[in-house]
Amino acid sequence: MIAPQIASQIPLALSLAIPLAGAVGIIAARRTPNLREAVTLITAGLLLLAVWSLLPAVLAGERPALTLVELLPGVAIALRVEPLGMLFAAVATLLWPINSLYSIGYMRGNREAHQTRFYVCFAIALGAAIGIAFAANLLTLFIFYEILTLSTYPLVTHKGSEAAVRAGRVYLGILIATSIGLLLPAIVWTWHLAGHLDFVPGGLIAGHLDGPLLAVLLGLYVFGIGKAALMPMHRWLPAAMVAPTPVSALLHAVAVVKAGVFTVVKVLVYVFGLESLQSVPSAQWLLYAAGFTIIAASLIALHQDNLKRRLAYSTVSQLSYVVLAAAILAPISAIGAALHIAAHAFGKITLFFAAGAIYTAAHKTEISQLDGIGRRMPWTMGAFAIGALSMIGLPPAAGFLSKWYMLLGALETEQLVAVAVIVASTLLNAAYFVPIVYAAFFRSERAAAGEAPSHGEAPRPMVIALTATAALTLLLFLFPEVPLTLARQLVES
Amino acid sequence: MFAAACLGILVVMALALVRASLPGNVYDRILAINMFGTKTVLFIAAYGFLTERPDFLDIALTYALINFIGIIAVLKLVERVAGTASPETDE
Amino acid sequence: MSLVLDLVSWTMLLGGVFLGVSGAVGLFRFPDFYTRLHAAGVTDTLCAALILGGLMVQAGWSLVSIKLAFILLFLWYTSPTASHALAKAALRAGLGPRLAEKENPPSKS
Amino acid sequence: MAALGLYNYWIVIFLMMAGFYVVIAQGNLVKKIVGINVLQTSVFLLYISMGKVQGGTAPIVVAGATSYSNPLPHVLILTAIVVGIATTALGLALAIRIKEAYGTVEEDEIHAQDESL
Amino acid sequence: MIAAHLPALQVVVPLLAAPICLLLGRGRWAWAFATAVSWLTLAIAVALLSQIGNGDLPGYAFGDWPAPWGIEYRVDRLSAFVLLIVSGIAAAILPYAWRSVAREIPPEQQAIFFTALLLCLAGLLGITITGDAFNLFVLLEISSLASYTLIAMGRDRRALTAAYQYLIMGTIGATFILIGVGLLYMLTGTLNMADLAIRIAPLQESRTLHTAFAFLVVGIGLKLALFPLHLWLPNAYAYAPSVVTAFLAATATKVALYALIRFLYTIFGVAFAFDAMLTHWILLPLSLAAILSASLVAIFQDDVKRMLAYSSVAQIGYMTLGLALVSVTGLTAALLHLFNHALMKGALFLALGAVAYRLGPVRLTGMAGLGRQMPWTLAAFVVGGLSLIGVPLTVGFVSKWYLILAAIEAGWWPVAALILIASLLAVLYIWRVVEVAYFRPRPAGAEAVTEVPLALLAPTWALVLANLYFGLDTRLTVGLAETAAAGLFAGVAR
Amino acid sequence: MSARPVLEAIAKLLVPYILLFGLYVQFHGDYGPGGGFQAGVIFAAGLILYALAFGLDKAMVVAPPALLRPLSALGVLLYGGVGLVAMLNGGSFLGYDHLAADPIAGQHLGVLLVEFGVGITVAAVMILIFFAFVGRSE
Amino acid sequence: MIHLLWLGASLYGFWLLLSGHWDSGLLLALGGASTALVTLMAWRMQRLDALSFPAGLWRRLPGYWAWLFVEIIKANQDVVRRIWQPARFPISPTMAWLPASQKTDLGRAIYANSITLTPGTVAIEIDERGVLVHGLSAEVIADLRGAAMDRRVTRLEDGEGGA
Amino acid sequence: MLLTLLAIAAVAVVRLRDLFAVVMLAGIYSLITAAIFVVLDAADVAFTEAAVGAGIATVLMLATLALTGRWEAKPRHRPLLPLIVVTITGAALIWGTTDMPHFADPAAPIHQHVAPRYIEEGPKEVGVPNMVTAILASYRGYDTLGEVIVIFTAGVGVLSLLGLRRRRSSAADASPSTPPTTSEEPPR
Ligand code: NA
Ligand code: NA
Repeated sequence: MIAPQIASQIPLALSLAIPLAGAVGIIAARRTPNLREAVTLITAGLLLLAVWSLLPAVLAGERPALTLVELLPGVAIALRVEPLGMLFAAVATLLWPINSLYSIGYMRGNREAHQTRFYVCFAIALGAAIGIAFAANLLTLFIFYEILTLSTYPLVTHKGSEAAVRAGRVYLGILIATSIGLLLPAIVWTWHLAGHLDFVPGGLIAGHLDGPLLAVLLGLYVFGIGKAALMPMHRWLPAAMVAPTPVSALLHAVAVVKAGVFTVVKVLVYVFGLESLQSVPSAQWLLYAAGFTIIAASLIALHQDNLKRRLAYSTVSQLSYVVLAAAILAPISAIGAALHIAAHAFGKITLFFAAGAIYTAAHKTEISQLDGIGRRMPWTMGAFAIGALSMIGLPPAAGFLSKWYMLLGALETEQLVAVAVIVASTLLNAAYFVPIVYAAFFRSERAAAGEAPSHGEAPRPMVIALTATAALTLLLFLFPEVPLTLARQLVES
Repeated sequence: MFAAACLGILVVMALALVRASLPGNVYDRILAINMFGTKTVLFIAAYGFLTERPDFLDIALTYALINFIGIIAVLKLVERVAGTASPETDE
Repeated sequence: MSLVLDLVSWTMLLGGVFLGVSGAVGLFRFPDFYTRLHAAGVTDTLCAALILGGLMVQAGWSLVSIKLAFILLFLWYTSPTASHALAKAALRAGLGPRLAEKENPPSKS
Repeated sequence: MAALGLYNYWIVIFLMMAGFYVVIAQGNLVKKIVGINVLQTSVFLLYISMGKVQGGTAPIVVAGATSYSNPLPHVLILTAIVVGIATTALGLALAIRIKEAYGTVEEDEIHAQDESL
Repeated sequence: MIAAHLPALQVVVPLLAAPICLLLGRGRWAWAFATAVSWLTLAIAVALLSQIGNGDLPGYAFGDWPAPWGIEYRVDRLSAFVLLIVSGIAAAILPYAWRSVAREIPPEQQAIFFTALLLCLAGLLGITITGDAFNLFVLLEISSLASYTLIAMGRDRRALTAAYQYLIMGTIGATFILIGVGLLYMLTGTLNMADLAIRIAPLQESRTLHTAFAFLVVGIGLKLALFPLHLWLPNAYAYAPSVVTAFLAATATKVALYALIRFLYTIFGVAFAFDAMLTHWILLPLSLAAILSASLVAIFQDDVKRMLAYSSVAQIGYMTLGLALVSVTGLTAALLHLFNHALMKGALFLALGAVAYRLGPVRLTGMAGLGRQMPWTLAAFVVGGLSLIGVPLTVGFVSKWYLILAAIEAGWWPVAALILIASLLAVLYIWRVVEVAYFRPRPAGAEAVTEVPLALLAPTWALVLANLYFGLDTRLTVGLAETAAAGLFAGVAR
Repeated sequence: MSARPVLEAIAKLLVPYILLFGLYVQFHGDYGPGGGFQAGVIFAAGLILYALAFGLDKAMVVAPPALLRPLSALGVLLYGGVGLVAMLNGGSFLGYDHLAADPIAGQHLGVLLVEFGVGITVAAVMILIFFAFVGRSE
Repeated sequence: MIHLLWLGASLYGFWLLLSGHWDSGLLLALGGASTALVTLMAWRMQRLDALSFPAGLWRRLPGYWAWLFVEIIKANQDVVRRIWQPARFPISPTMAWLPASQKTDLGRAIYANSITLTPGTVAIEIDERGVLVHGLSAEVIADLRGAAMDRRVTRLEDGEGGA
Repeated sequence: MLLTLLAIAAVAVVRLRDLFAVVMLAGIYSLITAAIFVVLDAADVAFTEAAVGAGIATVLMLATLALTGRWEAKPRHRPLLPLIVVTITGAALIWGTTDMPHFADPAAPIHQHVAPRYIEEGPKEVGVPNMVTAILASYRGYDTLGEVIVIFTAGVGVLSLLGLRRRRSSAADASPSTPPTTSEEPPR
């Protein structure tokens, strides 16, 4: 029986080792850009293989595990693959090669500086995301969570301008402050209550704590996980919009915010346990907080003219769907939450890729400048439209699926507030996405004085990448078996 | 008797000390302090007899020595320090 | 015999103390530094001699007496040296004596 | 009676505090060292007072003595005196170097110079 | 045969090596000799630690005079632990001193420098190992006088005023300790710590004992730089030579804390120190004030060494906070942080010393763009900084973990929160350096700087790796700290 | 003619006796008040008097710093050496009983040597410190 | 050399008188060693200064002391009177240069110290021209002008009458 | 009586601003203390205090004053905080004395434990009539080694700070400084 366990441990270990090795390799190849980029792509590919090779076993019900080191009694750095983590890791590793391809086009197209640092940090960030996905306990999760924060800081401040540095401070300030100030005490408290930190199906602290204190602990966790961008901890996300587009893609789709909501769901499911939360009325506040964030962020998004900022507030709002779905506390809505992690990832990365492509090809950043651009950049704006559909939650995009499950859960548990939020926000989503698509395809171009628009599509790698992610959005809607299975395992276990 | 002598010497010491503590010029102080020192020597010697421990005389001898060296050092260095004016005169 | 010695020694001790007190009083009574110097330095010598002598009489012919003698000798060597150095330093520092009459100006010609 | 038995200690405490006051209240670096000396010397006095035994004599064997004062405080204070002079020497040496570097040994003036940097 | 004498040799070796070091005269030889001695000292500490595996060692009686009459050395888990820290830091720092001292100390003073360093080391080791209250005072003064000398050797003239200020406050502290020890002796007739513990027990109501206690705590508090008695520390650390800063920051206050623990737990006993004297109610606010105020002040320092010095004041607050929690966990946290902070501050100050080796006095602005030019040095600084913040995988995490746990155990939620807020402040001041060094370009016209020699990097990284190693493998430190803490609480440590 | 004839004459006369008195105090500490520390200070005081009377330069010829520096270390080493020898002879550090066949003789020898070590270091250091202070001011 | 031998002998005598432990071989030996050390140092000092002690000085000194002691007692009486009864015995501070006939520094030093030892007079300066003396009263200065002390000191110095 | 003298000297030290006088009075303070030590049977300590406190320390302080100047500046602010600190400290000590064994009480615990062996066995065990020497050099010989090291450390420290002046080639050091012209006392 030992053999299969070791067999699954090897890819598990590799999925941490590959990004690290990739980072080292990128540094080693820093003198020759072609080789460097090749290393990035190879690393991304290998990681994809390693992580996805775990998928069959997980689907079959196995839970590969690996303990790296035991820090303190009951506190180890250990990995354990469970369905939700598998889903997150699968999505992230799937998007990395695409994002890398896109990055290469973007970085070269815009002649960015510090490219080596960029790719190295990217690789480390991916490794950290995998670590978060596979963390077997809160401490391991916390460590990789912090590594992710630190490794993405140089990406956020990549431009090195004063504005970038200021944004970087906000980014780091909020994420570090919340994680150390709220999340860490929550973890220590948990350890104090339970004597260990391992994720346990049914809830690590189930039975150790109830009443208002439970709500307090919940608050520490949910607000402590700043990456989930629940208001008022969301400010870092719009601030980070100064970063290059591939970074935004990384933040919004591949790793960072996903890591945030993933952690929230994981904590709700494995630390508190949905059932034990249901028994505590005061834990209900989370639902309202998430609902408020969804609506408020959508309203703000409506008023943004800057495309990336609008996308950013859209993300804030969409993330809270995940939180909301989990906070409904019905198993079926938890499935929705898990699905939405994947759905939003594919949709939002498409949108960002499109925004970046517009910037690279047309040097446009504002929505009001986009009239008629769909005709010059049909692939880009087509993909954008698909992404927007997913955000709104319309078929045939993946977003529909996850919202559907959420709605089912809300109805099942008679959470009318949740129902109302979902419906209202869907309208709002439509209100801020549809006009963009409309303008791009159906308005005529407005030529600025003395400047004849002459651009076409963005560089080839970028277009390929955004087409691929748009396709994935559709594919996820059409073939949702794998994520659905994983999500079901999550609530059944 | 030794006690009376000790007491008498103490009185002298006290007077000298008071003189040294009063405002006045530095040489008067040195003078008083020198007197205090020699009287201390005598006090120790007499006190040794009072308590029947005449081996204290080594201490008395040391006092005399230290007193002398102290005064010489004071004078040697007062030459140099006397030159530094009082801050009040500067103002 | 011992009574005689005691009497002698006591007289000497008392005399010594008296001289000491006199010197101390002189410190207060005399008008300027140089005259006070006479009061102090002078009584130092005989005062010490009387007190230590009185003790010597008590100790008789012994090593203790010899040590007392050493102390006295030492004081007699050092005391005037100190007084002299003190006066010299005072004069050099510009502390002028208050004189009854100018017989011979203190400043070097 | 209690007051009488402790009177000595009270004077010693007064002296200690006089020295302590000089150390912490005076701005002249040399005078502070003097204060430390007074403080420490008074502490020595406290120790030696503890060692005194009524009717005892100096702890050196002598014919006819029946009771000696406690020699241990004496030993401790011998060591403490040495520590004291060591500190004094080092403190004064520092004061000299500070005077050479700043041209003053007054705390306020030194602070003023450092802050104007 | 040697094994039985190890407790004595632990101190006597560096103590007697110091005059030999002075005799050697030449800086190079003095360095080589001092380094060899420091390694030998570390070997002795390790040997003592391994001897202790089977329980406390018997006391070592100097001059063959049995305990209350003669002076004895006592090695238990706690003292062996601290001996290991002090000698380990010395052994790491002396190799570093080769290049650093050559740069910062004039040649004719180098032998004196190493002599003083050995004296300081011997004094600190002695304080740790001695079982005699007065002997502690003597050794404290040896280490203090040597520290004043070492600090005054800094190149900035403010080193002189810093040393002077330290001398004054240190001497007041030592005098208070002297008063305290004197009163204890007056009450009990003994100076031996174990004997004192026994004889103090029935005197709980004595006002004299209370006074002695107060003087000892304040006196040690001065040496410990316990807020608000810390005023000497920032300048002393900021202007001392690099090696000295690293050595003192990593050891001196730790040993003072050790002394405080000794007096509170071993001599006075938990019941008296906390239940009767309520020491924790004094320590608690002071510790929190130290942690917060010093961290805040650190953020606004432009001189990086001063910044770390203020951080030290804050870190001392963490340690005393551990004591103030009055629990086995709290004490464990204090002991852990005692060890861990030595490693992190040692590493940080060595890294900073390496920067100073190239740049001279280290201003924040002067570090712009250094991340590329001195990658190894700055990486060391970053890891040390992470440790200071308390990031997992570093030692800093381990001690903070226990500290927060102790606060939660005691139900003191606000305290736990304050600890974390202070950690955030640490993030801020460490981050300022990181941002400048890595994300600012080297100013135009600034001289090109290259990485420092291996002789400086290797010791720095040795400490950095220790930060990581003991952050991962906590068996030794947590094990020792927990058993020592439990022992102290049970009152059976000695 | 000397500028300070009185002081010089008196110093010249007294200094040898002061030095000898210091040594007397050194070696009679067993019997009466005194010992290495007091002796060292008195010995140093003698030389300080000499320096005050004749100047620092001459004093530095009589007691060369090049000699005092190693002496200050040697006193410590003598003290520690006695301790180590006792240790090598089977006692603990400073266990004088083991310095001679007869414990009392061993104690006596130990105390004598150790006090001598104290005296050497104290005298050497005190003179050095004085030289350093006065040297700075001249 | 002879002088050093004398010095050594007197130093050893000093040791014996201080010690009193004449039965302890160890202390006698240590005394010898100490004397040797101090004599060695005295020899080093000897080479540095110009002072020399006239050979016959020690022989003639006791007689001089006896005379001086009487002078001191007389003078003490005078000063004490002036302290306690200033009305009857007023002071009249006086300062004067007096000639000094001594040839050596040592002689002048003895003269100066004798003046100072004698109550009512203090020697302030001493150089080639003589001695600057401060007197408590004009009388004591006048007494000194009689030069009895000057002659005695000079005789002490060289064994002859002196000027 | 002697304690009263001490108090006079202490007050003078606090109040005077002529550092020269302060230093001399501090020397006197030591000397009086030493005399008290004699009265309290601490002959060895008196010996040392006189030689060190009154002798060496005073000489060093004077040598320092020669360089740093004689007058202390006028205090600029009211020393309120120091006064409070001193008062509290003093009060704590006074409070502590109220439970103290009385002065010179032979039954005090300090005389019951440890010390008797030094007094009774010391002369036999160590063979030295002076018990202070016996304890100093033998029973607590290790402390004394520490004491020597302390002195050694101070020597090392002072040398590092002040160094030693190179000897001048000409051995003439006889010239006293020129007579200064400034007045002796600060005008009141
Ligand atoms: Na006269
Ligand atoms: Na002695």
